Amino acid sequence: MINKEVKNAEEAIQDIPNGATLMFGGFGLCGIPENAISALVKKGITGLTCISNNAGVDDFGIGLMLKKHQVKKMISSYVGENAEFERQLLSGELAVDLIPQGTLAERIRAGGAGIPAFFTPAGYGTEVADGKEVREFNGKHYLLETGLTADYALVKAWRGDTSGNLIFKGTARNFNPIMAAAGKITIAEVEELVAPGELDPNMIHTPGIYVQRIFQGNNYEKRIEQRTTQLA
Amino acid sequence: MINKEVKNAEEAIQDIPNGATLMFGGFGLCGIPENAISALVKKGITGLTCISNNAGVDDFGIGLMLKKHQVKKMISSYVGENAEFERQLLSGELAVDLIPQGTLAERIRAGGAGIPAFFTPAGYGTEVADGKEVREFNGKHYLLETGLTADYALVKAWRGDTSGNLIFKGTARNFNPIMAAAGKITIAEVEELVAPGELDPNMIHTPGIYVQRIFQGNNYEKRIEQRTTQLA
Amino acid sequence: MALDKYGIAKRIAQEIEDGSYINLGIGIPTLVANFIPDHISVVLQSENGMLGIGPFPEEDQVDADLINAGKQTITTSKGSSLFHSAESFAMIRGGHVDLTILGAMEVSENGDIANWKIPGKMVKGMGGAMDLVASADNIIVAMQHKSRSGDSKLLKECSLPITGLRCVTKIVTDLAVIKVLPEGGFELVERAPGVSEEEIIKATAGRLIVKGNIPEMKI
Amino acid sequence: MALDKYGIAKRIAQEIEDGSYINLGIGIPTLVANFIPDHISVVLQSENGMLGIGPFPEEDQVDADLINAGKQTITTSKGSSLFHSAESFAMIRGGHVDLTILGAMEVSENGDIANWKIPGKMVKGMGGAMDLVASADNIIVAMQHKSRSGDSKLLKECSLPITGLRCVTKIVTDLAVIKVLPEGGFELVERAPGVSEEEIIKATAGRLIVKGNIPEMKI
Repeated sequence: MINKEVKNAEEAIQDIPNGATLMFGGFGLCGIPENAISALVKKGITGLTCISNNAGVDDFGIGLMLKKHQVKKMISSYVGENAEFERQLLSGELAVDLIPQGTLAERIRAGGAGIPAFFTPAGYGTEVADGKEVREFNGKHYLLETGLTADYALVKAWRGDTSGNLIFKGTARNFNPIMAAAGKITIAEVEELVAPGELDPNMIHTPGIYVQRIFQGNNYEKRIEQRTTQLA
Repeated sequence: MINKEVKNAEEAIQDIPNGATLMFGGFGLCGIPENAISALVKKGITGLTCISNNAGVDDFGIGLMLKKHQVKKMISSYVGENAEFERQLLSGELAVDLIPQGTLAERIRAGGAGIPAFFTPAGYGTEVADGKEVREFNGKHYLLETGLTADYALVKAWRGDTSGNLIFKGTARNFNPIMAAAGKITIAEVEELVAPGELDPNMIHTPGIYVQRIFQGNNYEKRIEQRTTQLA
Repeated sequence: MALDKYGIAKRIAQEIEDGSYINLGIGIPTLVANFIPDHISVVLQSENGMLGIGPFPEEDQVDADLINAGKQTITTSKGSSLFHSAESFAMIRGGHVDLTILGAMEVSENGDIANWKIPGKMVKGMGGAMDLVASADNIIVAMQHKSRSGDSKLLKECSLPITGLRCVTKIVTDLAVIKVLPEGGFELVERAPGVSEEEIIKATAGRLIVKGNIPEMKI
Repeated sequence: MALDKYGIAKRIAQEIEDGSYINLGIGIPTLVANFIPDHISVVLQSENGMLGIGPFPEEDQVDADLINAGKQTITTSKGSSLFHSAESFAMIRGGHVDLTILGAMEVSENGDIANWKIPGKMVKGMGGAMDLVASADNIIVAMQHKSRSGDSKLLKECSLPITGLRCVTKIVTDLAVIKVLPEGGFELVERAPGVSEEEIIKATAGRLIVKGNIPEMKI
């Protein structure tokens, strides 16, 4: 097996240059690569294009990078919960591409799978369709959408082995596996890193072939946005 | 949870009519729905269009249906290992559509995922491209291929629960999960059927939403085509 | 009397058929889950990657790795499954989800829906709404009949940017249950308890079809 | 002396770089696995849904649910993973596999390959070959230099139906190692032990470029 372990987030991200296109796994704050984000904030690179379903909150997740003006453009499906984001957007400092969530997911999946373009019904008849090819199949209208890749994909898994195999937990899976496949360089951080052979081959969510660097992260905060419990 | 258990293969397939389009999971003889095939042979319906990576061997798998002249057309990527198949093909009794394996897999995945068409590089410049739209993306040529669905998908899993969740074993997974999603009615047979809650939600390969009927099969032969072992 | 949000959710719960897979949007739709009768088996889909949403967790069950599309902490239930976002929308786009219930700002009499953008206001994004409305065959909208400023939200044509065309099949509001006819037009099906036909007619800007005696909802 | 199939496999094994993911076709390519040196870490992909093919099983390890693309029983190895057919070809099509080694009936001097169909003979299908050759950047062909009837298989243009265009980067035959130049043409790189340049020139119908002294293979 091929050993892809690196020491930590700093080492994993050390060659990411200004102006890179990055994908970040996560849905809201669930399943985000916390360690890689911290290291990117510390490194201070700028002019980044970030592909992420959401943009974090003011003081956590990608919000931390926004605060330091590292992000030039966000490609997302929903960007609420973030005042600084709104300020930069309105002032013109930040560009945003809003994409229907399913189209975003499928474009990323296509990018990793070598599919340059596909047809999807989402957004037909809306402003999302502006400038896009429309075609009818079996009486229904579809838009042509293209595959998305990134220079680096930053993903977070629950467990992983040093050959890059990943297992996710709960709904922290979300965009992580498809982004892992769509990154030219994919950097995975895991809560627990084990030796090859310790994970059941039948139960791997992301095969190691998609992962170029892996490390065991630490101090996961796993912040909850809407802590909701049974009424007592 | 929704209970989808049926008694056996006969009950599961009882409404499949002559002329139906069926998908069969499996790669070679690995992971094929043995019980459903037996029941189809017994039922004797004819005029079937069968979508399956391979066509079985003379006396096992889909070969059994070919012998009884139940199949009108095969849609496959490779159909060797079958003399009766060859005879029917040459005599004009049987029609065959040969599709590159990755295109077949992706067309099935697209069918289940509501993607009516996508571009793929496989087959560009070959006779597979005849009559298909060709388009260039980033200097490379691609063919437009359409999604595939079936009236019924017949799949085989290792374990399943009565709400339709499936877990496959080894390389017996192959086309089964994508066909499960592409069948209008999906019939799953499993080696072990358990109650909902007994399978780890994090380790499900096919979510129950794709499966309409499920039963525990019996007498699995699991024939091996190329038994290969270490030299003693 | 006009229904409150719980009343709307209760009435929608009556639309739910045994054995169906359902995607519930944020807001009133999420409340619907509380009113599904025990004898009915349904599975709730969460577009961030889960089938079989269980009840909210007890305090000691809270797991940051298990949330719904509204980012609330949830639990699994027996028979749940987890998957990634592309699989989740493959499920939605492929027509495997039987029923979608979501909120709206406006619905037009031919079933167009607008629920993601108000010109001049900060746009937060459409999330999964455009995929849901472009994919589902059966879409029920849960909303107030009129906006806070008193304007009808059931219009001849949507004035706000569209989320999807010709997709809404039924609307349940604080005042009424309304079917969107395939050929266009709002058909009044039920009145909220104590709400008159006249009141509903007055609150509906699009073409409202009222045939015979309109019964009151039973909730 | 011309190489046997083991010799061809052995020579191809020298092309393999540490840390690469490799898809081996059926026949001679499968044999390559036996000659990869121990100090090199590679992962073998099987297009029916597996990464990390292990050795063939012992008699008591044989598992009908674990086969390779040639339908032979295999084993997993440490770090293996299993997946479905669409994922397997997503991996191939997406360019994640570093090296593909496969057999051929003909290769043309611009890198076209024909290996799936002979007119007049029963066509068994292309399997995964068209996906592999359309997707991989680095394709090595393992084949005999001449057909059984003595015709060259390295041609100006393929005479058989094409599997893929301009895709082969290198050819290892029983007689020689040959690079396919990006601008077209076969460049002779190495001779099989004891095989003369003349013999290779005679056996090659396409344009063969011979520059300087051509060394013998070291195997």
